[in-house]
Amino acid sequence: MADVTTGNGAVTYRESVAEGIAREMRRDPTVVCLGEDIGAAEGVFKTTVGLFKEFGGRRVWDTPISEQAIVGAAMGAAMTGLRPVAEIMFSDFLACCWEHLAVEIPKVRYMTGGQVTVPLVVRTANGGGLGFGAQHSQAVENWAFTVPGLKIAAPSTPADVVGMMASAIRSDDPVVFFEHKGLFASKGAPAPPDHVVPLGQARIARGGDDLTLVALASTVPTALAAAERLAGEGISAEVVDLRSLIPLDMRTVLASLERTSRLMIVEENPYQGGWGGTVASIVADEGFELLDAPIRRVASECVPLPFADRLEDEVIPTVDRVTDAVRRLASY
Amino acid sequence: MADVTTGNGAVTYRESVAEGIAREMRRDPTVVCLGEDIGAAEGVFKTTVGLFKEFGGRRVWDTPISEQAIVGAAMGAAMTGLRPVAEIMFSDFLACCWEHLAVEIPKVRYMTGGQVTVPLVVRTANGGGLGFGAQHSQAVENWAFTVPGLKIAAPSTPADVVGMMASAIRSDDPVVFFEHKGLFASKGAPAPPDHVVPLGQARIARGGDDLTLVALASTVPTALAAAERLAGEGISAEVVDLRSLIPLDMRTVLASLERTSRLMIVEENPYQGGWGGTVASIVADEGFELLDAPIRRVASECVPLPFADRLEDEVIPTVDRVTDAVRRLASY
Amino acid sequence: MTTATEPGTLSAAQLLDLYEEMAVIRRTEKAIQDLFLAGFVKGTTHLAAGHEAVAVGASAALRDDDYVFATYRGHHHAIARGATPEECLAELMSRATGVCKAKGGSMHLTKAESHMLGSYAIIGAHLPMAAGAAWSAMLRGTEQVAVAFFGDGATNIGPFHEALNLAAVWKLPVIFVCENNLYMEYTPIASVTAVPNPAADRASAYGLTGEIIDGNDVQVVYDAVLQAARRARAGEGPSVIEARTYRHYGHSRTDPAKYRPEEEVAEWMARDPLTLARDRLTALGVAGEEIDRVDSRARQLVSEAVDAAKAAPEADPAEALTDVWADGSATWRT
Amino acid sequence: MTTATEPGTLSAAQLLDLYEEMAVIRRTEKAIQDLFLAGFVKGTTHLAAGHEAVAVGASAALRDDDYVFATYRGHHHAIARGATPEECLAELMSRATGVCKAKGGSMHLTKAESHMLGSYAIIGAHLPMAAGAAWSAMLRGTEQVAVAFFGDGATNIGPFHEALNLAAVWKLPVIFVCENNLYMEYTPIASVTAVPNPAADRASAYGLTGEIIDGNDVQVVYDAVLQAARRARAGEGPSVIEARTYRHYGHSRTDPAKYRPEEEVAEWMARDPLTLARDRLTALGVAGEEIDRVDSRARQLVSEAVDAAKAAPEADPAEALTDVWADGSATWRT
Ligand SMILES: Cc1ncc(C[n+]2csc(CCOP(=O)(O)OP(=O)(O)O)c2C)c(N)n1
Ligand SMILES: Cc1ncc(C[n+]2csc(CCOP(=O)(O)OP(=O)(O)O)c2C)c(N)n1
Ligand SMILES: [Mg+2]
Ligand SMILES: [Mg+2]
Repeated sequence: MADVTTGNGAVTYRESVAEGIAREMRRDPTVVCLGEDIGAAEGVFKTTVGLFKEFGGRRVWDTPISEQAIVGAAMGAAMTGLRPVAEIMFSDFLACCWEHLAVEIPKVRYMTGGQVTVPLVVRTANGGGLGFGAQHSQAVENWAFTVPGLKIAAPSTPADVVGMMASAIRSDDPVVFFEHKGLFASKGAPAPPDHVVPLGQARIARGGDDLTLVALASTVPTALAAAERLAGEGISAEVVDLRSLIPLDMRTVLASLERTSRLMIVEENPYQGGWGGTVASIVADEGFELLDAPIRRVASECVPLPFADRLEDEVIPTVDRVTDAVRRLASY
Repeated sequence: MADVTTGNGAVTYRESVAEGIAREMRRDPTVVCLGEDIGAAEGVFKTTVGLFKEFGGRRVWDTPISEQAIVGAAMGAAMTGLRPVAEIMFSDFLACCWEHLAVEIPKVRYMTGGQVTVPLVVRTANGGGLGFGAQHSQAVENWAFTVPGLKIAAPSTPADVVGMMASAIRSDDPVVFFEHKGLFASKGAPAPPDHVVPLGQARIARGGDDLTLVALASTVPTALAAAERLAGEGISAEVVDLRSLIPLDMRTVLASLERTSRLMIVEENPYQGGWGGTVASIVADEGFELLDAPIRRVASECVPLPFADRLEDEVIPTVDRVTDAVRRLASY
Repeated sequence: MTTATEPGTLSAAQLLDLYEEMAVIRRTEKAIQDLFLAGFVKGTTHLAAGHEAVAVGASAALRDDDYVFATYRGHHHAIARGATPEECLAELMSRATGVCKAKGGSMHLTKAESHMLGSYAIIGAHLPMAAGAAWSAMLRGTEQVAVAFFGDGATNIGPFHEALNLAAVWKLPVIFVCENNLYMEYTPIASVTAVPNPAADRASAYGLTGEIIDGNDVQVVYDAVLQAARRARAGEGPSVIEARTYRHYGHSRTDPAKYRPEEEVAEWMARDPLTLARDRLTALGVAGEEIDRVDSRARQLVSEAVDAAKAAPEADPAEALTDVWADGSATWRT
Repeated sequence: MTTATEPGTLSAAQLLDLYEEMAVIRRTEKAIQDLFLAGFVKGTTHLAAGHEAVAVGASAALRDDDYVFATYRGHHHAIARGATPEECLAELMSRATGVCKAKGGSMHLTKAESHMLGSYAIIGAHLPMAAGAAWSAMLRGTEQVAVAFFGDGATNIGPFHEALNLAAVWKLPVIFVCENNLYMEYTPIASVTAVPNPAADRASAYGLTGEIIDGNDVQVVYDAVLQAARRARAGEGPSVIEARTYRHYGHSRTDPAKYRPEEEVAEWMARDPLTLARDRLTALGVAGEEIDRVDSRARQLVSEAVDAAKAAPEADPAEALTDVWADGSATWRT
């Protein structure tokens, strides 16, 4: 996966995670962290570096391997005055606490007629491209997308990590915060002080006229790289970074289509049941008259993630695949 | 939910579940059942009536409340010579064993390079409309749809229940078999002897020329009732019963659109992340030139399921909502 | 709520209060059964008649600001923690005045303002939540305690294990109260559980001691929970209490519970928590007429609650699209 | 595989065979570490060096048709159950000749044809699977046994609890073997577990007896598993064995394991399973040169395996779209 470097002063996506959490922990004493190996060990992805040192064991808690207890306890704590930030190490393990995430947390406010509020964040390392195999590489943002009542953040740049973490932790609604494993080493401009990026506001990552590429997290750099290549061929692609799936900023997507009339969605989750299906269906309904060409989706193949690099590249959207698909769509 | 009665000799959807399982258990001694209260108690939905009596405790096993153990044990048994049929009482509880269902069962064949085969069925009562509230009413066929490697059956008639159960149990691939709670009391023609309905073949439930309604399970009778009403208004709607989501029979959908040029998808799962998004996106790509109008989806609202009938009717697709939506689409 | 300070020291007046609460719950459950059969209550119900002493005894031993988490069989806990029979009945009858605006229903009765933080319908789910509430109380330094009530069947599911381990490791002020009524739905618990006392026999797996108590004796429940709460507040960590009890109705809806041996039913009916409490009151010198007065007051209260709930307006369909998010809306896209 | 029939009766020749298997595993793990650092192995690895006696001792005590389920730290089990070092190395080096066609990788080594039914990377997931395989064996009347190997950290997750209860209630022929290496990743297991012996101290919660054994002594492991397997085949149900052991490398990849106290490391290194086996062999009168010969044979075998794996063709990208379904395809729609 391509690193996006922006010269001097650039920070990594990885360190921005810890930075984003630390900023909120400084602001608000009710913010507490829990998860496996997040304390003294500072996280298996080194995304909680410095937190234990700065905030100590009463704010940063190591847990047993008990995903249901982690997320369930976070829920109980969120209902009673804390703002827990729970780490689920790999997003694949969301499956282990899916009941709490899909059936408890997003429903309790509604089913109690608004009596309770659940301000929590579940952070997790999502996605493939690192050769971790079928059970540690899934892009499962579409799992969360099937569940009304969860907000879903998936930043693609270091500054967005910090700014969206602020929004997520301050949110009175539960937020699933997808950190992309393939982006941890990537670099970008650091977030300015007090940086807050609201959830639900897409970003035009690159302007263009011929065609709109809608992307999220890891597929943003992929789409940008494809757009860069295509620019050399005279194809001008606009790249929309959705940033969050819920709230979903369709206004920005539809506005872009008013100019480009062509839509390609680039998503890492599998084609079947991917979030791009919902985006496509909204456009095929509300944006039908804007379209000059079929809607295309470049998504992962409908298979588990294979281990070997060369096989994984066949499954996950790559710059090559996106570029090819855009060429075909542009000439439709 | 409307019962579909077909006069004398009609059987219920509910009794067809037990009939379908019994037929396979008679054929094949390696078919075994496990689940909560499925034995002497004959199932909380009475969908295993007669099995314990006919096949005894060595073929029909009552389990503790341990969904992970139920589905995990079914997997181990399926890998070693049995064809287990596991009941997960309410489909909401698939969340409790989501790890086994989403991350183990559908991946093990692939990640072992084809070394193992997992011929199992997970049966579950799906869907709303009965006032069971937020945690016992979800339509979660879209959860399964996010996971490559699972076949997904969701019959809408008693005969299909039997015929698709035969295919599911005989399948060497894992199948999630959604039985719709709202259809249990509905009636239809009994399945003929040796009835087998292959997975992945949609059915034209009603022919029509003006517009195609794609439906599944509970929304098939809803779409049929709407089509019946609309016929009186001179609108001829074709109703396609998908029957299974994986394999997904897009050929039948696209063929229907060649004649009707208008598509409406009627699904019970929520709009966000619903299976209809994927169907719509395929049509918006491959069927783009067939379309004379926007693609519309009537799905559940993006909220948890409320308890009160009058509220639930606001959330789930009803005949009224479908009829209204079709009228608007037909006059586009 | 009437609270004694030492185990075994409930006065006659206090006990009579608890008796009255139990009587109110019993009448409410009976009313719900009737309303269900008459078609006023839709969906399903899981009546707790027979379990009253657990809820009432435990509740009396707790502070008002302690947290309670219950199951789909949770009417008794909601009422014991301050929900009125009227708002519960209204909920079940799909009225706008329901305690959850008729969005929750029988399985989700919740009264957050009195710290009754919900009834959950997925077995075991709320045990980690209670641990989390206890963790929160510990971190906020409030000396609040959290209690999770759950069934015998719940002891075989994963979250039971994870919650107890986490609570023990973190020494959380949480009390796990198992209402062992001998059945998980229609199946005798012994046939699906590897130990005879599903909760108590497992406490040692978390370095805890498990206590088995008579869940039908309100005084006994009160004492056990009082001591557990005291330990919790003193920083001594979680407790496991297994309260043996019995349900008077079937598992849910119209289940006639034919799978239970007649003698077993008879034995437990003779040990009705209301009868046991009445015996205790009599032993403390409370006159039969006084108890009867309390009984008719309970009957009266519930019958008025039924009338009021029936008379209340139906739930407003517009409510279907509110309360998803903290801003009150259900908006998920622009 | 060499199988004695009674505990404690392994002959010198048999023990030498087991020593050789352990040496092969040790060399393989060392090779993998080197190949990882040299960039030949991608993704991640969890080396089992130090755990060899558990895999080899257990395997020798099992029938060839008994089922084995392992974790992401499973190289030793794969090799002990018949996968060759070459096909394992090829797998890790993304070669077409990998034991899983390079689709699984380090965490998923599987050799189904010899009943090694897989390595699973989600903690706890395979315990219910092993119970299911045992259930299947029981129903098919084959007297096969299933064994699940798992770490100390796995004892705190839900499926551990559910699997042990189900296995005990159904009296399944399954053996739960915990490889307690004192750490879950970088965290000492004691700091997140409510009991000192994470598996053994919990056996009683399922009506079972837990056994704590020296997991570094291949003879001890052999004996314990032999007896557990015998009980299982006799219909006496599941066993819980907690084998204390230690890993020689860090948790995964390049983890230098700095969180472990030096004395602890030194103490365990002195108890290297290969050293202990060598001592036993010497005590049985086997000459040092004979053991050295076995050692160099192991070294030779692994070094040839490395060469062969390196020389093998890379995995074929076309394989990415096969093996989803039993018909070999990945087709999900028409
Ligand atoms: C995870 C899960 N599995 C199954 C059910 C269905 N179910 C509802 S109540 C019940 C029995 C529970 O028994 P127990 O815990 O003893 O409580 P009781 O009903 O006796 O109060 C079952 C199996 C459920 N709600 N959740
Ligand atoms: C459900 C789940 N949670 C977390 C992880 C991440 N993880 C991988 S190994 C490991 C530690 C396991 O420790 P233990 O069970 O003692 O086995 P060991 O690695 O020591 O052999 C963790 C937390 C995982 N794979 N699965
Ligand atoms: Mg019970
Ligand atoms: Mg360990």
